[in-house]
Amino acid sequence: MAEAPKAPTASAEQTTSRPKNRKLDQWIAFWTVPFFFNLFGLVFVPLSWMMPPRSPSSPTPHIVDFMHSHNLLIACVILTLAYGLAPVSNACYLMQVKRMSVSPAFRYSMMIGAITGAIVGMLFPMFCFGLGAFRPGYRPSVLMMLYDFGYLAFIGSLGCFCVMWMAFGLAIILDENKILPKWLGYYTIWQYVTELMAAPVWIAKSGPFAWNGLMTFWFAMTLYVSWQFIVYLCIYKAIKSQPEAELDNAPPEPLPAALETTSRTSA
Amino acid sequence: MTSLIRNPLTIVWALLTTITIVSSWIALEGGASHQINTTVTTAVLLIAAVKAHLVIRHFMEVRHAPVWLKATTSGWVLVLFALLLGLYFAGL
Amino acid sequence: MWFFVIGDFLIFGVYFVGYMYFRGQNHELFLSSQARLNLDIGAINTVVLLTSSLFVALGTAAARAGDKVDALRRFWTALAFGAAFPLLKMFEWIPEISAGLTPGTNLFFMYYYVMTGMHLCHVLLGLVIMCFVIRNLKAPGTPKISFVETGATYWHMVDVLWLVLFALLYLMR
Amino acid sequence: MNTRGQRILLWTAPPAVALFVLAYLVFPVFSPPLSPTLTPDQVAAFFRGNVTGILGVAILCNLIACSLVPLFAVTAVQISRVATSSTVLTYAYVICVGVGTTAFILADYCWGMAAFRPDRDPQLISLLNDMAWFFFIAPVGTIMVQNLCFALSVYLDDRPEPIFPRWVAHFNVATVGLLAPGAFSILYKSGPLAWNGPLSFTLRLATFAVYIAVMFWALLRAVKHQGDDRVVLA
Repeated sequence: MAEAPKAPTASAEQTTSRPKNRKLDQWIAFWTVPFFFNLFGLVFVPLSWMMPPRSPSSPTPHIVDFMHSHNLLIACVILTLAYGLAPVSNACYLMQVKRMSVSPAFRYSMMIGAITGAIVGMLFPMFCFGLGAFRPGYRPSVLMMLYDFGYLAFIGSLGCFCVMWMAFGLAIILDENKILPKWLGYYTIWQYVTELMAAPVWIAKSGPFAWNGLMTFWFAMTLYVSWQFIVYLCIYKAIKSQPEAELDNAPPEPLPAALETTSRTSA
Repeated sequence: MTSLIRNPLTIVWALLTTITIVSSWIALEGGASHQINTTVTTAVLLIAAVKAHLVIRHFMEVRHAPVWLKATTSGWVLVLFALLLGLYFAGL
Repeated sequence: MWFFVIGDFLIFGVYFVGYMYFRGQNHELFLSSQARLNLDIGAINTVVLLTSSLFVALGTAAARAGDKVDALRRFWTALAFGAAFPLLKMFEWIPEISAGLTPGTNLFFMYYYVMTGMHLCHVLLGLVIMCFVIRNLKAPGTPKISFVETGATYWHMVDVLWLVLFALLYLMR
Repeated sequence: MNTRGQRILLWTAPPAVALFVLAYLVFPVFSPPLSPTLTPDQVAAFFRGNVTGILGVAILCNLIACSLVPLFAVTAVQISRVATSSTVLTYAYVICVGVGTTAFILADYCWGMAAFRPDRDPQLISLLNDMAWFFFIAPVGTIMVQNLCFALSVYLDDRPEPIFPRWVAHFNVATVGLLAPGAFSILYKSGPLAWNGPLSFTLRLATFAVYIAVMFWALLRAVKHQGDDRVVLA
């Protein structure tokens, strides 16, 4: 974006005073993200108490009781209605990666990671929890399996998110257009490395490496939530500072510049 | 070749290797029975702290770095090892 | 890169402190499990990494002085030592795993495999970075010293982390 | 840019729809839809009695599960054409399609799995059947967002001759409202919201059928008028 002529930025100043907001689509997509994450948090914590995760070694009657709680069904309904917003939040990241000077392969990797991640990390565990509560007649052994399946799929779904955040982090680091700050790329890399550290949840049934453990859940979650928050702020700044001339619907005057940048960013 | 041997980096390396061997020897001799041994633990942890500090200072060239970096890295070594030793003794 | 290094120090720091905390809860388990580790390979690996770090430091100094031939030779040596580390690690892990010592055995071995595994990932990434440093030095024209320094810093960080791991997992009683 | 490719992809939709209609009509589970109140033993007995039909449709659906994807892909291209500031809506649309299609495939798998070994423990057959219905009826979230993305792009289209007529956007918003009750099938075992009820089952499938038909027509029209208009690639 460095070579973009000065004229468009000047006209961008003028256009911002006009009532029409050219970035409306991006802003709408962006503001669904906090809505979604808040809803997500509310459903998981105070509504269903799915999170913080229950112990993998809790006694069978506790698990059966939990799997029968009606709130799990309500949580399931809210999430099935809202989980479509997760793709929108991912689309916001993708949009910024698209503006970077990196190959489209990065955003395609992220896109595929987002698709697989939404299924195994969200839809599937959600239904595992919902099924137990839906039909109370299941045997405890079946409920235990659903319980394990739900938590392991939710916390142990590593590969899809890893490839997604790896592509995101690398794209930020390799980018020459300075869309997002470089340190965010490094932060992303720690974030996904600690996410990888959740692998022991498949082995440990108690202690710091179980799925409710200090290391695999709390530590990873602290990093993740703070990371998500910071990424979110950075995306906000990135959308805000995107010059009008660079938009796909840029006003016709600086069209040559806009065309040139588009062809470069999607090379 | 002599310049390599007299190089301060090589001297640091020789020191690091020596104390590595010393700390292994301490663990082998003093800790052979695999019982709690505060002397061994204190010694090997302090040696590890010294080694970490040496690598950071000399190999990572923090010696010539700005003050904030010096402070952060030294602070990390200090706080980490203080916590480790503190937790070790607290858990006895 | 320093942002990354300090962050990594902090993350590993949390793991170290967590290890010490849980060790304090069950000293006997940790001590008896420790007895089954291979201290020899651990010590050799420490020296290997230290030596590799030395050559990286020497290579960086040579690159800075403009001596590309020396720098290359030293980085190749460092790479060779660095590559020995994962190999030795395999010689350590494979007998242990075949003896039934897996992350599921107990908390000590969980920590052992998670922390050494995480460190091994850093080593492998470091080796890749070192290859790029060598390519940078081989390219005609003046090499990018800042990139050489960044790679070197990363490699030394891997070294520092191993020094702490070695003391915590193999040596302390 | 030539739009022949897009037209070819679009015309793969009618045969796909025909196959889906065929699958729907011959699927024993759907005529009438299995009631959620059946006990595990009744469900197992039903699967034992209808192995051929269920397996046949499960295999067919396994083959054609993704056959509507080209239609959605052309939609994504047309969303990109609408001059919004970015392709954020296209991305969201594509991810939603991927997620939604996978949910359908999982539903199909569960039914197929239940019929594959119908002498399995009735509890497990019933579990697979429940899960299949969950995946089939409930996950409306992605298609809702998908249609909203499309509608939003149409609303934001400020060219003098919009790519899509406005009412297509209104229609898409309406489908969101009509599909939403499906999610509540998780809560009820009888009544209109249960998975075999008129709101969750009949309305949802009818809406979807009309939606595909309308989108097919609208896309054909949009592609026809595209001419040499270039698309910003996602």
